[in-house]
Amino acid sequence: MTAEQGVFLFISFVILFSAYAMVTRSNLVHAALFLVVTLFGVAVVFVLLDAGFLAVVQVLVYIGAIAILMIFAVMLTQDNAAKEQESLNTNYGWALLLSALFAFALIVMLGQWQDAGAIAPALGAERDTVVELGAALVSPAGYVIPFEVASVLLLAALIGALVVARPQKKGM
Amino acid sequence: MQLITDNILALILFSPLLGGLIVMLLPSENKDLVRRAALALSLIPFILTLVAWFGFNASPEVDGFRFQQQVAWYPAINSSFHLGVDGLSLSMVLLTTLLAPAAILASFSVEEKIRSYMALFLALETGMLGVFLSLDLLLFFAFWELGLVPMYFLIDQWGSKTGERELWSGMKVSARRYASFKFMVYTMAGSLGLLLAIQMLGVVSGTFDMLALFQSWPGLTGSLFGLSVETVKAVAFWAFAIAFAIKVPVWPFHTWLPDAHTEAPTAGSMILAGVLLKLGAYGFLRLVLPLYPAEAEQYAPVLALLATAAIIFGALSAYGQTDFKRLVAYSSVNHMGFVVLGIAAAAFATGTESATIALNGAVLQMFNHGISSAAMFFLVGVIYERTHTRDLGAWGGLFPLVPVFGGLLIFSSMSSLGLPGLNGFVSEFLVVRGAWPIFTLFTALSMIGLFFTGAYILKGIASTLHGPLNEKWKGHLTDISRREVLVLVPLLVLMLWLGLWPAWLLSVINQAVVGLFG
Amino acid sequence: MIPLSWYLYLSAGLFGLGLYAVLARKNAIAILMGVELMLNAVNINIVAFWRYLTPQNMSGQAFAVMVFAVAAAEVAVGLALVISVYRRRKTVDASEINLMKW
Amino acid sequence: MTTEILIWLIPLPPLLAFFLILLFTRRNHALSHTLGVGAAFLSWLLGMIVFLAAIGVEHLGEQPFTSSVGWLPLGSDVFSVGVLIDPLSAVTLFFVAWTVLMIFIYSIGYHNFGQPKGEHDVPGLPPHGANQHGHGVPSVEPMYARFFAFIALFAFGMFTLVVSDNLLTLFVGWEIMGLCSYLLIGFWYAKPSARAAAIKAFITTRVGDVFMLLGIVALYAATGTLNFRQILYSPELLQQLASTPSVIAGLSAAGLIGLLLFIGAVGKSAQWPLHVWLPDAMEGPTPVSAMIHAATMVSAGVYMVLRMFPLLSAGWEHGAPLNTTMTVMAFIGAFTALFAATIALTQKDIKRVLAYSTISQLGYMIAALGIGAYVAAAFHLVTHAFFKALLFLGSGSVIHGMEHGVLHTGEHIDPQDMFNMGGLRNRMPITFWTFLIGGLSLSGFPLITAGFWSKDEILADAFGNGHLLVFITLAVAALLTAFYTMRQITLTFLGAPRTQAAEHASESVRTMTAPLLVLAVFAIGAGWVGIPEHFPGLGGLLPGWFHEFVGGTLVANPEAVAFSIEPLLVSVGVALGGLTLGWLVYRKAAEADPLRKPLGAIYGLLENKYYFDELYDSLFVQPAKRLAEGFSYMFLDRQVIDGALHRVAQAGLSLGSIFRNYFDAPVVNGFGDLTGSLTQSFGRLLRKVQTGQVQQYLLFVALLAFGGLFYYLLSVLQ
Amino acid sequence: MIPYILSAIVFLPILAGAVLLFLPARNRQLIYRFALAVAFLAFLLSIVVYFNFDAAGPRYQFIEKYDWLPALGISYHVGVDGITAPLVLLTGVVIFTGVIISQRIDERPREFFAFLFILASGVFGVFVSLDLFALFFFYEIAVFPMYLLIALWGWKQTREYAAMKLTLYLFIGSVVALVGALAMYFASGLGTFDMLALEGANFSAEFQNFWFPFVFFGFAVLGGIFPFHNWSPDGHVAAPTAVSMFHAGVLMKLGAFAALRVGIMLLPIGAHTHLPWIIILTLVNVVYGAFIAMVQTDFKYMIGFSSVSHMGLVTMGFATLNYNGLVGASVQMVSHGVMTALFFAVVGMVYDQAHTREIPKLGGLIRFMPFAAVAFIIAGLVSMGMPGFSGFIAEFPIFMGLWAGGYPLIAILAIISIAVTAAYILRAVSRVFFGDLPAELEGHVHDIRPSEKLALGVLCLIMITVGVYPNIILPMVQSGVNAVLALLGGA
Repeated sequence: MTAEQGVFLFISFVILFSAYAMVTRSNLVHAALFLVVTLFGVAVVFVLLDAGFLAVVQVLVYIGAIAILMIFAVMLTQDNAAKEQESLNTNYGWALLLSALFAFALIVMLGQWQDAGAIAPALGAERDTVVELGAALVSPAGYVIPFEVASVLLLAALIGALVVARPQKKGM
Repeated sequence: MQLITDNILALILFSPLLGGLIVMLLPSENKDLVRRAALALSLIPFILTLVAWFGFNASPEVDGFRFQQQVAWYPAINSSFHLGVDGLSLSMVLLTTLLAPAAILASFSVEEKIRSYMALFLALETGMLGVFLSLDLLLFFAFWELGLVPMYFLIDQWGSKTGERELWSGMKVSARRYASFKFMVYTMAGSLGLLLAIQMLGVVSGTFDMLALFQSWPGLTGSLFGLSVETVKAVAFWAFAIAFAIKVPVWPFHTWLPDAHTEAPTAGSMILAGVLLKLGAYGFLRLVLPLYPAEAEQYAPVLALLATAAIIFGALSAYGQTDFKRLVAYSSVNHMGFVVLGIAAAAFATGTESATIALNGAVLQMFNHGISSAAMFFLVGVIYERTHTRDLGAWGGLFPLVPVFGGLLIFSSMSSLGLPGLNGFVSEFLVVRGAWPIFTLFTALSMIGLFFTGAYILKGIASTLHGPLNEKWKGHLTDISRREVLVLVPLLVLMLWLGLWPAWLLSVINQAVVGLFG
Repeated sequence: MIPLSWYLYLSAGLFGLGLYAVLARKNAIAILMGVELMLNAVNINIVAFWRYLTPQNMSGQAFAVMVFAVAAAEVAVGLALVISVYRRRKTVDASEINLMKW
Repeated sequence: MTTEILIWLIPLPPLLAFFLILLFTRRNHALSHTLGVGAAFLSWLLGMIVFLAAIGVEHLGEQPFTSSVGWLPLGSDVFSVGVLIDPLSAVTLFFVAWTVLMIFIYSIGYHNFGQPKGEHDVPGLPPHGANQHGHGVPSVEPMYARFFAFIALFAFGMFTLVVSDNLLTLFVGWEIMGLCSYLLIGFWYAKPSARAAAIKAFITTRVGDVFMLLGIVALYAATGTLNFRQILYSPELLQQLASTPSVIAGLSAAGLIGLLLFIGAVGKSAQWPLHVWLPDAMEGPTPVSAMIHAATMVSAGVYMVLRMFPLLSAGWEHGAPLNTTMTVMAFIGAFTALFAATIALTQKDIKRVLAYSTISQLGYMIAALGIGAYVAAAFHLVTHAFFKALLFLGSGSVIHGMEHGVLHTGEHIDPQDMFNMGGLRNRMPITFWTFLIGGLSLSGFPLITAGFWSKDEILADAFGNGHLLVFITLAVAALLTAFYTMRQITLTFLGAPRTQAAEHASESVRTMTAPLLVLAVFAIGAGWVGIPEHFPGLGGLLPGWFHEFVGGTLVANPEAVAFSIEPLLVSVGVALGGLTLGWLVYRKAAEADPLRKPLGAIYGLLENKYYFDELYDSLFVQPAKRLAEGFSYMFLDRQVIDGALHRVAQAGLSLGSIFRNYFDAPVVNGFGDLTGSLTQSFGRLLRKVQTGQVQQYLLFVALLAFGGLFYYLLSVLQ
Repeated sequence: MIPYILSAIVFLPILAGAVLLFLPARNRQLIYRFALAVAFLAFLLSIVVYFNFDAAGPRYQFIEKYDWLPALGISYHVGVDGITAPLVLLTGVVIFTGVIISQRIDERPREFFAFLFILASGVFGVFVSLDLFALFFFYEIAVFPMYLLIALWGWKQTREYAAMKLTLYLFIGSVVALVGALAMYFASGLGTFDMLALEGANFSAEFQNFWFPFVFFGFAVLGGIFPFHNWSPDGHVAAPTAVSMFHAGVLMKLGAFAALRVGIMLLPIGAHTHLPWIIILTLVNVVYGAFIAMVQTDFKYMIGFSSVSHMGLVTMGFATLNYNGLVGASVQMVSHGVMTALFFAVVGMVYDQAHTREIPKLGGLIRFMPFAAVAFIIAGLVSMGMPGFSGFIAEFPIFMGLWAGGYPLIAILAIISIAVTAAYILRAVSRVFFGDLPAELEGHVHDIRPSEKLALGVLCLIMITVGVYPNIILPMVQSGVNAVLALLGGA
């Protein structure tokens, strides 16, 4: 069992490490690559949590789509992607203070929470979460409404993105 | 002889002041005479202290204050001239009387207005001793404030000549004036609350005698000035705490310290770091914990938080310096943070074993930091006198030119870094040990500070001694002189001795700690 | 077994980093990346809670899926905005984009 | 009793030597090294006596030699420190005493005692060599005396660490060694690279040390003592530690303490991710490298883990699934073993290769402990100490010979680059043969070498207890080890000389070669004391004395893993395979590394150590600097706090002037002014907030949003 | 008991003043010597009075009483109690040092000294007289020469304006007080102005509540109470050095003391009714005086406002109406008198040599007049209430009085002034005496004369002695205060 712990420790080390790297690297391309590593790590965490489907989605949607999109955007918006420039704005001090305090606060509060040490209940071997998820998403008893809303949202987003990003014509 | 042993404390207290007056009477032309006389006079209290030290019975059975003496002073408001020591104050007195001669010897290189310089120095010693010795609240405050004045003039008159500091909207003042002013006004403003609280105590309990107050005040109940006593006590507690916190200094009240240390003359910084900062911590131990046990316990976490901040940010800021003296100054913030952490822990869990250990550590740390920081400041002063710069970038590779100095610098740096086998480690270990079960999170966080301690110490050494030799010093740099070595020797010996055999000091401290808070 | 708290610590850290990126990075894209980090942290939390506290019903995962959708939308629009802003002002520096100044 | 007194005396001679040399005999080389070597010899003598006494005792584990004195009066009781010799410390003492003595002797020759002073030599730089009738000869080290002082102190630290009976004094020795490593790595302090390396070493290990300090403190707080016997030999105490939860949810107290202590070991023994300092430590003189890598410092980490093994493994009994701490250990150890071995493949510098091999071997030991192979780890610690010391001293001798050649020919080449060597076996035979023995031992050449037995035992353990993942990783690492060892030997000694210097290299002086021979003996023989019982053929000849003896350190002497043939075959296979492969690849190697082409990009990756240095620099060092200077000092202190103070001062002044205007001028008028100025400033204030910068708005929003949270936090804290 | 000593003290100066007018105007040396001799004599007498006062003895000592206008019940009735004895000494000190400092007066010194002595007589008279009428009489004698002294010998720019302003304030104040006094006289029905008698006449509560403000403010104006303080800074600045010393050092005490003597002691109920709100005015005095002093660039203005602030402490102490407050206030009167006298003396010396009082234009003077500098620094420490000096001894009980009287808030606010005081004193010290001398002052600045050193030395000595050994003054102050408390409690 504790091999699992080992894996978790390692992967969370990787996640935080690369996330930290993503935040601190001034070179955006590197940052994006580190982002990919982070996302992948999260996917592994999902696996550890017996949420295989989510893990797959994570890989497909995030790494496959979003991260790549990011990288494209970087390429598009930067004259030469490797250019190093001052990466932090003027009030990074406050930002650092704030976010550090925030994480600190969360951790302290977790320390206060008594059943933080809870252990995962066994997931019946016969259960197939993927099927259940699918059922839950489309069954009227489940989450079909939010599901639809989400799809509409995606559609809207798609159109919006097109409209916004369309090159300007003269006279417009 | 009988006379001496009976009034030993009074003698210890006033002999420096008298010495100062004597120095003032000497002819100012004859500088050497003035220096030697000052040194000799400053040795008197040290010897007296040794007498007291060996006459002091450290066995755990006897507790309470020794060598007490009481004279009517201000009967109109029931305040008397009441002196006495226990292990706590005695160790501090020893530190003071030990550092004073060292500092005076260190300032033999001062040339201008040497007479008033020495006189002020001796007066300063009396001021500090008074705080440690007095058992009367009013007296305590009197000496507390008196100590400021000589220091102010030492910084303002003999401080570093160069340097400017921008206040606001481009308004500039000379650095030493800024520093001395900040030091004086900040500390005075800080102790106003203390003053008020002391007056209030005096009015409420009709006496300023600590021993009496320890009995009556903590147990007091009912209501005062239309407020519940608890509220009044809480406010008074903060008044005390802030006054002492500024002196220690606890983050975020610490910004006067780097300025003052940086601008003060070498010996000034030695005393400032060596003894003056201890006054604050001593105040916490002597007054806050006994007078406000409940409040202290209630607010200890806040104190611990600030202490941790002091440890971390002190170390970080020290690491961020390019000015060697400022770096050492910030190291004081870092080290005193551990003292306060220990005190806070003890306050939070009074009576437990951890609390005792934490207090032992805190007091020991006070002593250790006194020694090592004094040594560090002195060494910085030595190199400053020779190169007239404090900029770490301006040196480099000086080791071959000043081998002895280099060795001494590394040695005392290691002591201040808390290298096991030297004094600093024992106390830091004890504090951390004591604080861990009580404030686990803060203790863990304080390790960041401990880590950066290493970083800045090495930065100091590396950019002074190591690396390729900066050619421009070749031939302009003489190694540390015999007199300067003489200043350091007692300190270094103590560092090693305390590291190898802390018991001789710790037994005295421990006995006091057990007696007071056990 | 891995206790729940480990996941929570992890996501707390991740969230903090993301927050820092959002607040402190100049580049708008970097900010979007920060948002992604925060969303992921949230997701970890959701799924972890689902797994440890309510494994019987699928609400946790379902929510996670929603978050995915939202994230996708957010990125699409966000990047589109960045691109168009870049077209107009030739910069993606958030501290120079101050159209909202009165 | 007498033995105890001797134990107390063991660390003292070097300390004495340190002070004597620094204070009095700085100027006199001969006297200084006499003092140094003499001290080392005294300690060695005492050590041997104690060792013999120790192996004479039946069941040393139950009643070891101990003695202690009160040190810190704390509250009612007294914290006491003392010495302890039990089987583990006995064997450690044995190899430490030997290696240290050898290194001391070696240093005399290495620093060219008796050679003339160099014309251009300055303290702080390695000697440039002197010019003696016409051609260059090596010149004596300018800081000769100081070197002996430092290594003496180093020895003191190590002996203290070994004989101490509690974690605190162990930590004392630990840190003193840290200091010495700093001083010695930076021995040639005028070289910026050396200075950087020294600082890097100290800081990186300090990362581990602060955690270790926490661990010690936590242990002390939890048990009220730091004495090994009191903690490690009371199973109920350990059980209780293992069962009580710690502040970090999901970890038992024992687990937390164990992890903290282990991080300390990670720093000292240069395990991933804190391994970066060790290769740079090569900046120091070679004896130092040997000292740090083989004999003392890095072993100290493993030694500490061995010491605390009962605590680390608390709650775990043989055959059961590993607990968290051990999992982490096994993982890090195995990973490091492989990781470092891969890097070692591509290094050019003869010493760096050894450095990485050290990291990898230490990984072995840690991994062994992680899977509970206590004795095997200890065994490998001992053997490794001997053959690695041998290798380092050998490499030093090689470099020395090369330098000699360089001085002779006046070539400008790096005498440490293996691709400048070749064919040295004829020029320096003793060095060659001893080095060969060391190399074979390192790569675990079957049956004769010590390395084989210890490695084999680890692999057998991993296999026997079914930790296949670990087993495979270690096996692969072993293969690589054998490979790069052979690569090194081939490039250095075999084939034809690649440079003038290599041709004119000369055998080192006797003070250097003698230690090599002595160590070579151990590199072979040290293994025979630990041949498993049931080993076919050899098993009977020499009983597995080591196992019995060291196993006795634990309360329950762990039974040796049953003999099985697969791991044996594997270890033999990888060893021989690696060696032959290495020879095949490199026997015709020219200037360029034949692996470069086939490996391609990976080669670059390995050559640059997976870019860990660059990564750490940009991820930790630079941000730390920024945090320190920009945030903590400039922003917090200068801007926020001092700013606030100045505001107060300003406010006071303006208050005064406001009063004044208010009273000097007619009331209404003054009032008008006041209100006017007030409204203005208020407006200005508001305008500041409205910058139109998104992130600033965000900041405000976040501040407000989290205000409540922080409030809650504070209430929680109180 | 030495007979007639008080009369001697009171009339010696005025007689000497008369004699002075007959001395040859040319012979400055003679005039100065004579004045000095007289001042010294007065000083000696005051010392005699001080040290012969028996703290354990009766409340009033050295009593003399003669009928004056028996028809109106006016009598010449003098005596000192524990509160006035130190004040008499203070007056003696100030007149002595003041004369020494005035040696530099070169325009019509004869008249100057004459008026100065008249002023002195008035002050002595007020302190010792136990008869209400006599008190007013001497009060006017003390106030009127002030006009001439400032208007004739003052600082050219503002002397007329300042003199006029000052005189108006004070006369109006005294008139208001006089009305109150007459009211008392008639209401008591005892037909006497003798205050000891009037203390016995227990006036009705309404009467006291109505008349107390008149009397109190009437005198307190001279004590510089807010909002009637404006005259004092202008007056100090305009006045010549010795007069400033006298004015700030003694005259303002006159006001405070009279307010206590006539207002509080004769109308205790009124005091109890009104002081709780009056104390707020005194608070304003303390704090805002300090703040304004901080922003002054004129050396003398700074000192002027500082004494406004410190006098606020005196009245505040009286207003607490309890033991600690009164003790503190009484000591503060002496302490501040000495301190501010020294301040003005040094300022005068600086001005005489540098011919400017602009703080930014000064600097580095300590190298030329070290003694004056050190004296000024000591006075500065006193004024920032540094322990070991008289200021601490005085201020500490005042604050205790505030606590005991149940004004914690006032105490907290008032204490701010200490920090502010420290700020401006340090600023002045380091700007004026430290740093380096401005070019235009080169060669203009010399050390001060031995006699002046003597004067400063005496003042410093008093401040330090009181600070280190408060018992030298406390017992008698206590005795006086206890008497006052008896009256208050009796009411």
